[in-house]
Amino acid sequence: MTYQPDRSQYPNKKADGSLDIDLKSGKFLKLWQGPQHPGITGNMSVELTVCGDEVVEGITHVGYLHRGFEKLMERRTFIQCFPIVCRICVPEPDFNEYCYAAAVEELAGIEAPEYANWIRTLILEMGRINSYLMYCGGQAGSFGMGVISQWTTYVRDLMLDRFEELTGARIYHMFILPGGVRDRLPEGFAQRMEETLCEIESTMSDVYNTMYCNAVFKKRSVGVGVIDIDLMDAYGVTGPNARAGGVAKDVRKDQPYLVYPELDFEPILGQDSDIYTRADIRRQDLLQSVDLVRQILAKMPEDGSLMAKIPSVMHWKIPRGETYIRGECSRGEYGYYLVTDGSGYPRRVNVRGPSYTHAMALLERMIVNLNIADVAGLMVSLHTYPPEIER
Amino acid sequence: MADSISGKEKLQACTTLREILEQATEFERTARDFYAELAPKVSKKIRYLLDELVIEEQAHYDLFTDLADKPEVAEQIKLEIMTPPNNKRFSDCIQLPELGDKPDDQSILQYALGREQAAMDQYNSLAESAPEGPIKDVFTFLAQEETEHKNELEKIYYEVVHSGGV
Amino acid sequence: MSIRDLLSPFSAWKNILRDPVTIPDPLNDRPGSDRYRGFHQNDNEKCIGCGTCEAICQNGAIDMLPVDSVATKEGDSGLRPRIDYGRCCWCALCVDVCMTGSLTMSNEYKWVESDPDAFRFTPGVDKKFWDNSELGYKRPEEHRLVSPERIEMREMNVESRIDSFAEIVHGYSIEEAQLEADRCVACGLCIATCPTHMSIPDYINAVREGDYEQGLRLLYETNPFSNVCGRVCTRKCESACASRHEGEPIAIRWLKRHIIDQIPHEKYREIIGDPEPSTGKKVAIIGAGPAGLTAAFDLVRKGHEVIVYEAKAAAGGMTRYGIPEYRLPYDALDRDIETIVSMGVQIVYNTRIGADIPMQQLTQDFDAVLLAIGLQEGRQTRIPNSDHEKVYRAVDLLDKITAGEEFHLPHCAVIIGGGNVAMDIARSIARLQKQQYGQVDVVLTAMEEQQHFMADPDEIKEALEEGIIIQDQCGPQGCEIDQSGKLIGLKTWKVLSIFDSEKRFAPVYDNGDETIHACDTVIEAIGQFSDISLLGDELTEKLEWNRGRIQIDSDGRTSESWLWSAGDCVNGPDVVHAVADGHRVAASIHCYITAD
Amino acid sequence: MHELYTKLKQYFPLGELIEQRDNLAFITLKQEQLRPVILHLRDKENYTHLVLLTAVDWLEDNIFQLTYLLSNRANATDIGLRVMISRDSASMESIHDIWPTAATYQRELREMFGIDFPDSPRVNDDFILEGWNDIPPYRRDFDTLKYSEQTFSQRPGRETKDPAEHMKQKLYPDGA
Repeated sequence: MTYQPDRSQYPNKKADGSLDIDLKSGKFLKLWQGPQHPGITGNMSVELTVCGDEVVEGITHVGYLHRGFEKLMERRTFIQCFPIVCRICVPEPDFNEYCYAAAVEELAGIEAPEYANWIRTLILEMGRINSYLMYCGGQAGSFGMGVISQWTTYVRDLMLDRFEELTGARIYHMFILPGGVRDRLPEGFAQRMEETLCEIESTMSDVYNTMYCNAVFKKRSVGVGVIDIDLMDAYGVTGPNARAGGVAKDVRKDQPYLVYPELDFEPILGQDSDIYTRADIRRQDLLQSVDLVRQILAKMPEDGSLMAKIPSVMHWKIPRGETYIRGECSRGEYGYYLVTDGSGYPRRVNVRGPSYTHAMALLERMIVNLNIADVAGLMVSLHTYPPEIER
Repeated sequence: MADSISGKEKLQACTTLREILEQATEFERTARDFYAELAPKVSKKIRYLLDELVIEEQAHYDLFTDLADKPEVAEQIKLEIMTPPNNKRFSDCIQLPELGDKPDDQSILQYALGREQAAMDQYNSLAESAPEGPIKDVFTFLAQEETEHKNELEKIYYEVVHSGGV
Repeated sequence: MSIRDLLSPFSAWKNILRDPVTIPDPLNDRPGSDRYRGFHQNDNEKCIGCGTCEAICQNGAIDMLPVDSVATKEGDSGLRPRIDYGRCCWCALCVDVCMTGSLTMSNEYKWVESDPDAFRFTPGVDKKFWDNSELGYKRPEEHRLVSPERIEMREMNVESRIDSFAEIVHGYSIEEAQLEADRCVACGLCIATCPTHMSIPDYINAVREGDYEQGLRLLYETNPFSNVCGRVCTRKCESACASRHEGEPIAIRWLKRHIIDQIPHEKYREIIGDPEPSTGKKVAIIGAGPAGLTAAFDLVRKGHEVIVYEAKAAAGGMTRYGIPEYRLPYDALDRDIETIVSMGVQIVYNTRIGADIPMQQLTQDFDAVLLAIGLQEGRQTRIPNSDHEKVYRAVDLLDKITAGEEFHLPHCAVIIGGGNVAMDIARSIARLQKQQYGQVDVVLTAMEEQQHFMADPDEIKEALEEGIIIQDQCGPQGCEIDQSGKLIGLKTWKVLSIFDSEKRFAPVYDNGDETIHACDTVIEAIGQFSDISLLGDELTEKLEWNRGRIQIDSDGRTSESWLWSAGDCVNGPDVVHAVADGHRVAASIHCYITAD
Repeated sequence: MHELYTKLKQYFPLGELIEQRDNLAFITLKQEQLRPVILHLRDKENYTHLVLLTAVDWLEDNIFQLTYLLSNRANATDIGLRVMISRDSASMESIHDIWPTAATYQRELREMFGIDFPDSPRVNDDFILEGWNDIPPYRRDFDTLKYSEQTFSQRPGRETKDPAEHMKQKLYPDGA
């Protein structure tokens, strides 16, 4: 990186630590990026203050997707909450279903059957694949490579077909519910899944050639948007964002859930912690998930029980308690904090999406000193989904 | 049933269809009058049974009278006996009670059932002994009529006696 | 920067030869998957309009509305779900919870219509092209959101109950009752079927909430015989229960009993509340059975003075003198009666109207009279030799057992009848035999096939467990007597069929298939009737009758303006029906005596 | 987890310990103990990752429960620190200086529960809601159903019947 910005015009800090930005001085410009912008998955805007083509301050604004799910759930019975949790994250809804179901099961003292846990794991890995495919398209798009998203959208669509035949729906699967899962694998599912996985691998090989081995992409992503290792804890960084900096953390390994102990995989690590490394970690993660889906289909039992015996749902009460359930989604740690009070309704549900820290505090910290043109690339490289910030 | 023996003899003596039917009609009339006379004597609670029996016997009386008056009767009877009713003999009713002045509903029904049974048996045996021809047909027809009547009474008997089917 | 990084991206050009991957005609070439959650289907023959789909819908997308093609009847509200697809989120919880399995989803998702209101319709009633679609989401068999199995009732086992008259059923614990109450979806379909229209979902809710005082209050609103009905009710409600379609009905009777069991009897009075101030009107009730006492209870609560005349030494009617102690312990019955008496009802025992007090006197002394005399007399078969001294009526023997009177306990008894009274006497005799002779020897003969017995299936099961032999399809033909005049058996013929095509009685026998059931005693349990001699000839003649029963209007009033009739003597035997009757006549009597 | 609790107890007065799982426990703390316990856990016990910070409204007890969920990445265990504060003019010390990301949580809690965190950066800025002038909406006494009924219009033509009531009307209208 040879570019050295001229810092002479940068705002000074005031006594209270805030920046001394006088827009009337003509040195600064306010620029709104979003809420609709190709660099953002979902609706979110960043209020940029730029000096020349450099960002001196970026403030994240959310609120375009708030539906108050956490509050809505407080007046729904435990079973009635199940269909709405998936809406909290559109591209990867299944972690909501799993975390919610597991939290309810833990507080209600229910153990989901093993066969159901295999199917749950399968669905979560399928969801991770789809989320990464969406990311690849977005990351490429943020650097002007529109075709990549067309390819990944196609193979993602094939995976949606698999979701549809397994769960009965393409986007909001509503398949993992407290107690187990709704149904077993359809006839011939493994075969069709294998065809889809091959198609994904082939597409990812094309993506590798055109995006990852692309001088333009490398030029713009290598060494840009580096998350210093000491920010990892301060900002609660998790998932590929942390692993790209060498932090070997993966919930699937650290606090193994479902059937992950029976699957063979190692967390994928990087070192440079820049946009390129994060993109590459995700590509490898995707391929790892492809492998995990194959492992699951090979190792899972032929048949088994779908549902544990659950209380009659119309009057299901759960004793007072609280718990936190997490899973490793494509963006990092996804978790549900559930508090029950002995009634038939949750006392409090708090959804902890990784984007909450990645897109707010972390982004605002990292955006400073960035070139305007790289802002979109940085935002996508943090892989954030605004709905999980606002819920 | 004392009068049924003489009834049988009377009937055997008849030689024409008309005579047989007239004799049978006479039996129905006697029965009708018997029930009609008994009705005011029993409790109003069960009087309906006797009232119904009077109506039934009257209906038979009318039927037989009409038949006797019609020339095409023989043909009609032939048609009727093509489909004989099944005799669902409800045997706990054949013990004929002595009907006192204050019979209860069960006794009345048992009496009526017994009477129908006797009439049915009688016409049947007459039919058997009669030579092929219109006379035999008429006896068969009468036996059928009585069987049907008896079957109907048996239903009422069950509904009354097995009250609520406890 | 390697040369590869400059050349590699050009590999994208290979796609120039690739066929498009889009579906050319998605409206026709892209059906939903086999288990796709598409537009709903509803089998209206199966649907009972319980509204559980509406209750579980977290979007408020379902309304329950009457439709022309479906009539409201017992066990079917006549309502059907109408779905607003402006709200539906296709979660299929309605399908999962559906109590009959009538509601399913097709795999159809491509339906275009310019009128937005078209997307609010009643599946199965408003015909749609996907109505007969085989594909789409159907609830997998094991995926149940409401438990299909009832919580098992703990009972005395056969060994410990067969020589004892102790109550067989233990009753639910609080935990068991709440689990059973949780199975109730509170649709309320049962209320219409219950003769006295008890607020069943509400009192089940009280069990769920543990608010037993509220539960008791609700019970007493419609039924002052909850101790009795909580044990021996014919529970017609359970036959209308939504849960029975894909599982066992809610144990409504046991839940009622559970409420009763939780409240100390001394608190009943306080929970029920005081009667209204005295009106100065007087009502006489003949017969202290469930109908008479229910009416009495209602009338004293309204402030009227009520005197109940009872021919026997204790109140309860058939619930005391008919139903054996192991099904209904006397102390449970006593609690119901004590509560009624504590409200101010006066019962005059050992007083037979017609014999001890003439009917006329009642008409003079009271503003209204209620006849609730029940069905106390046993019907006889009157088969040959049935006038033998060792041929008994079941009701007479049950009466003796209750009253503690001596009678000759048969060594070997044959019962005629397949109803609950037959079971009661068979099981009572069996217990006494076990106690006195050490072994059970009871044969029960009935004309029906066993699966068509009038008796409660539980009774049959328990009777068989207790060693009673059931010989079904046996029509009694006569009692067998030896030369010395000793009863030695019952002769029966095999019954080929009992009813004709109109379901009327028309037994057909095989008289070649004859059985002699050896015994020393025959007990007839075929039916009962009421002894109306108390009315006297004049009143009997004055009253209007209807096929052997006093003619009454829908309020239970006879053709005499001051006389009402209620209970078994009007409806045939059924406790809860008698209670319902008691309420009905009480309301009518109250109207009449307060009219001026 | 019990071991850690015993150890902590030597330094700090602690409330009850609830061991939810082998790797998750909740400890109740006095408001003023939060900062020292957090610093101890972060610096001495390796609980370096703030998983989440949120509140639970115990309206009936007039209490807000603040839950600070801390994670030890090395041994993969979590501790939830529960601090009960009064609902009346609810206020809590900010921990943004310990974890900068806490500022976002605190800003949300300020908006949704009305809990103040003095000195937390931009704590009074609108977060998700814009121009909200009702009581903070995540408080239990905010009635979402009432709000939605007042704010949004219902689609006309909706009506429904209660099965039991309907059956009464059809089968026994006079109640008997």
